[in-house]
Amino acid sequence: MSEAHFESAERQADAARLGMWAFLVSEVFLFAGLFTLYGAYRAAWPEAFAEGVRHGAKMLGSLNTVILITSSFAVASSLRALQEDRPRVALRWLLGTLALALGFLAVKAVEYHGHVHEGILPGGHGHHFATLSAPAGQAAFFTLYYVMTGLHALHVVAGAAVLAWLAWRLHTGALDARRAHVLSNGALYWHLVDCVWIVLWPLFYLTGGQA
Amino acid sequence: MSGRTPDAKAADTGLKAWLTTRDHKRIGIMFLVATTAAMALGGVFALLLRLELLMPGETIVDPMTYNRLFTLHGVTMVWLFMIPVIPSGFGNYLLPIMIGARDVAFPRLNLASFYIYLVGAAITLAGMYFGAADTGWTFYVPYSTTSAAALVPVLLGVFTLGWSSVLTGINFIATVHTMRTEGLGWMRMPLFVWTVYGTSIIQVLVTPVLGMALMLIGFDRLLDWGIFDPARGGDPVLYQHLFWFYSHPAVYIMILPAMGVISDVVCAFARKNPFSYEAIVWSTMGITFVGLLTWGHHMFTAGMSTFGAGAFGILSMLVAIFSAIKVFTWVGTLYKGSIALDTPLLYVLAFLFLFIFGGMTGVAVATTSLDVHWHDTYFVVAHFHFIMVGGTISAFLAALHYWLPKLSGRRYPERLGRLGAAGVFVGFNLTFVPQFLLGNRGMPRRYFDYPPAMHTLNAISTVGSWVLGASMLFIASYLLRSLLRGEPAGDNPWGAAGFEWRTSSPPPVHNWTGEPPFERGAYDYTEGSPALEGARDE
Amino acid sequence: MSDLLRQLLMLPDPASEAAREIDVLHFVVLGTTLVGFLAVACVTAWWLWRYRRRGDRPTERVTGSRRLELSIGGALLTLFVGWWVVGFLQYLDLQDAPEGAEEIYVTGKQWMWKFAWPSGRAVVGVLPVPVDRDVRLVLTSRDVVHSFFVPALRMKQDALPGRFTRLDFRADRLGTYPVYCAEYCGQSHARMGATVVVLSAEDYADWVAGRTPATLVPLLKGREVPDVAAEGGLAAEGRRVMQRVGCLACHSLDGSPSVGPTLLGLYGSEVELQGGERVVADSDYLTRALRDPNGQIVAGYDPVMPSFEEQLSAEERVAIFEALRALGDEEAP
Amino acid sequence: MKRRDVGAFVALLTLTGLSLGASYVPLGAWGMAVALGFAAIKVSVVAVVFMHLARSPRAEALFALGAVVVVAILVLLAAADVMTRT
Repeated sequence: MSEAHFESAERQADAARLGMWAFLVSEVFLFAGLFTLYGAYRAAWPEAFAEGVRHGAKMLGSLNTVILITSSFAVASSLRALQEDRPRVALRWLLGTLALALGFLAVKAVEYHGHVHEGILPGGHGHHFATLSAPAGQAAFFTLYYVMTGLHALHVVAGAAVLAWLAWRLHTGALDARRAHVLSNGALYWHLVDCVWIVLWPLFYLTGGQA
Repeated sequence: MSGRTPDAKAADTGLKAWLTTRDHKRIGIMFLVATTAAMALGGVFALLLRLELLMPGETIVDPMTYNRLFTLHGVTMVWLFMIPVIPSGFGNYLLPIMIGARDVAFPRLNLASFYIYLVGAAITLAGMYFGAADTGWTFYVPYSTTSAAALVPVLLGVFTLGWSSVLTGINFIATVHTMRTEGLGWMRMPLFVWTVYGTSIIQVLVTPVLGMALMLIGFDRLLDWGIFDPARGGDPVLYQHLFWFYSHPAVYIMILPAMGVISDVVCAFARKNPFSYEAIVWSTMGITFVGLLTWGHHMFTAGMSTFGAGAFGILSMLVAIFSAIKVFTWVGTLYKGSIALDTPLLYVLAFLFLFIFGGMTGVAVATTSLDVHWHDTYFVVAHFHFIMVGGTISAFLAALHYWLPKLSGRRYPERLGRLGAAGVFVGFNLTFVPQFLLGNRGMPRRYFDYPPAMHTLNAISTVGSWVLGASMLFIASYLLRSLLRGEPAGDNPWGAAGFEWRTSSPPPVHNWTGEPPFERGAYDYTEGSPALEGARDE
Repeated sequence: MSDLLRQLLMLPDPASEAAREIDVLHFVVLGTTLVGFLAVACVTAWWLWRYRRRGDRPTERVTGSRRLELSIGGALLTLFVGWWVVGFLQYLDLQDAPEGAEEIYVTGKQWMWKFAWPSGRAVVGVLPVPVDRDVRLVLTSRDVVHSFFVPALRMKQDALPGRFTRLDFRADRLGTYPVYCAEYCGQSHARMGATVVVLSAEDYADWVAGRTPATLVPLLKGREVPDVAAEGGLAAEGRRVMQRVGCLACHSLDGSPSVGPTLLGLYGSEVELQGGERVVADSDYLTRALRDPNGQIVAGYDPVMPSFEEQLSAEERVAIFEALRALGDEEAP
Repeated sequence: MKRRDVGAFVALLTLTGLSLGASYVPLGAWGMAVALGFAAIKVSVVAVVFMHLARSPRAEALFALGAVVVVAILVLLAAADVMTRT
């Protein structure tokens, strides 16, 4: 499909890339309100939040951090390979990325399952909160935990879907070195998903010390 | 460009061709039609509200109906009309032409944005009608999480409308960055383009925050997650932070493009370059960014800390300066001009006067101790209607009259135009000046009833609303008539130098036949200006 | 002069010195606005006439001087910041009652205002306050956000569920002044009113002590006003609440050691927290302590206290504070 | 060129390890600052190397930086309100 209104294919790629960046910015702001809530509620309930973090699945969260970082590297390598006109290599890297994405979701599912099992549900629901001396701040913590990691997981799903579509296009040969900017935009989105997780990880898994 | 397809499509005026078009001009027109219809709807709600307030006591509607009506009025006017009208309507039509492009960067996304708007609007209005939301357009918790009305459909509708806004913003940002024609540097862009660009940035940044906040209310209502519930560690004031982080900049989404219209129209009718192009550009960018930092001035009495009140107070003073600079620049543009008092310029003058008043009372309500008295009273209602109606709607009407020949190739009757402008100005002041005084007396907003001592002012305001409504009806009637039977306008009826007047009216499918002629600036009225050549020929 | 302006602007007669000061700023700000508006309007009108179009002639290119723009902008900014300074100082005054101010508890709920005094007085819809004395209103809400608005005092403060906010004033004119709810709160928002009654010192003392001064009789007609003497005041009510919810199982009232710190002499005293921080045990501290007891543990105690956030209504919390305050006046051993 | 990506990958893993290790050190109030500091460095590495921000048009870097600054302002101003309430 040719876009008759562009002066050149190069300009079209520029526009698509810039549009992608603007979209990424709006995605960051989708999380911004939640970061605000986290900051303010943590300021209001320092101890309850620290307690909540200590209660989290630190090792699963850290494992997921490594998984996402690796996937970021993989998708970057895929893009590199396509730019060097080696689509088969690119496809292999991309499938690796996809596998890591699914791995991330699997770990996430284990983590959620553990929490549900313990009686920790969003909104202060579940038997866990009945045993606490000060459930209010912890209810806020775990609601935010579910909303923020859940929204992030949704982005992982969306990103994985985009990567799968790109992999299919690579497989059929519809995506080649000349249209590498399409893969580049998909990769950009995936890197953003990674960046968001890099910030979520300390907020929900690491900072359980006396804050 | 591919052969004869574009021209063949140009001739295609069938419904299907319109609904599947990727032409930014047609999408712009569809946005204009839809948003103007929304304005009419919101206006009817406003008239009903004023009618209830004609007499003290319960008169035509019961309290709950009144509460639903002002919610409908607010939601319709803000999200269905004022946020999209100038950027998505006029912006869509004009921005690519003004930068010498053949279309926006992502035409398909553009069409998608329009349909998302339509779907969002349908969900919102249907949700309001069947769900009877009564929270006001602000959706403050915990009222919004506990109210008996069905709120989720409305939240979903506004959330959807937000995405239309974000996608349009992304599209325009990419368009301005990558589609400018050869030789059109940033500092030669028409001022309208600058303001739409600034608006786009705001839309992309703040809209998702609102979307998230509304979603959290939805979670509370559907799943009882209570993220703002104090009993569960939540804080209702934090919702207000998130809401105003969107909704204050949203005021700039509504007024910035209006300022762009004013800048372009004042230059065209004074036949002069702007007093200081740079000042307008920098103040546009200043409003864009400093406007993001002032949201807390809506919360001085909300239980925010005194530190917060102080910080947001002084930041708000800063943003006022940028608007003030714009006012001086517009007035300065008249100096040594060649001024024709046609209808668009009359609206510019109305805008100027009302905006000075709206803006200065804005500074007044940002002054902390004064705001404590005025907050949530009719003073604030009057203040923001001076900005929204006096500002945005005046600019909208100016744009409608100024660019009607561009859009349709026809002219409106000048004499009726001036009459309509006068009617709007009189009706507007009659409606809203008394509201300042009502606010001083202490009449809170969102009251369906008031003490009998406040009757006279309320009655004047209601009569004013009728004058305003009748004038709008009058304007709509002659504009519709001239769309069908207006005098042919020629390509450049105003003798304006703006880039959009250098192609035919209305323009061909890809806007330009051949290379766009952009050597002379968009505000160049000096000797040999192409604008004046055209005017002399007529 | 001020009175004339007030009439022109339809401002209600002010009932406090602070309100009068705010009015002065009000006049200055609106006056400046008007002058600025007229100046711009005159210049615009003059140029509209002077440069009216006479045929299609080109215009010369005029570029504004940057210095002019900057100096106008700078001057305006100075003016605005000046307003901000004055306005912010006045704003601080609205929450700055001196020690010993008369404290009255205000609870908003759909759709009425309830007022309660430490003596045990409580009434809906009528707020008697003493003339020429500092008064601190402590506001909270039982349901949604309300806003307590007294135009004659030029003051307004939201009442929030789960929190206490403050409003301080010193009325200096006898009379009755309307109160409105300024934050939309549902069906009868427009009818959620009350009346502030500024009483003479003697009348107010009578009211607090449980008698009804003549000025209040018509206003209180048909309203339920609990008898103070029979119930022993808010402090006694507070003790009953503490008994009921179980505070006294872990806290003593007489200084004897227990699971938690004794409450005798606690109110207003300085306590050392775990980690060495020292705080004053005022109503803010106690509000937090009831909400999140383990956030601020007193040094030497275990974090075992449950949160009472959901068990105590705003009125009950207020009663507990009063009981603690009464205990605070006695010295700990 | 590929070395760059590998280098960034190794750096990210190292930083992750360090950050995890630091979470076991009792740092008191500094714990949050240290953890977020590591996160900021890691996000920068991803943005600059993997997302090619260093070699992008200025506009893109400006968008990214501007977004981070505005988010920080939003979080800080709102949290400052909560922390300074009396």
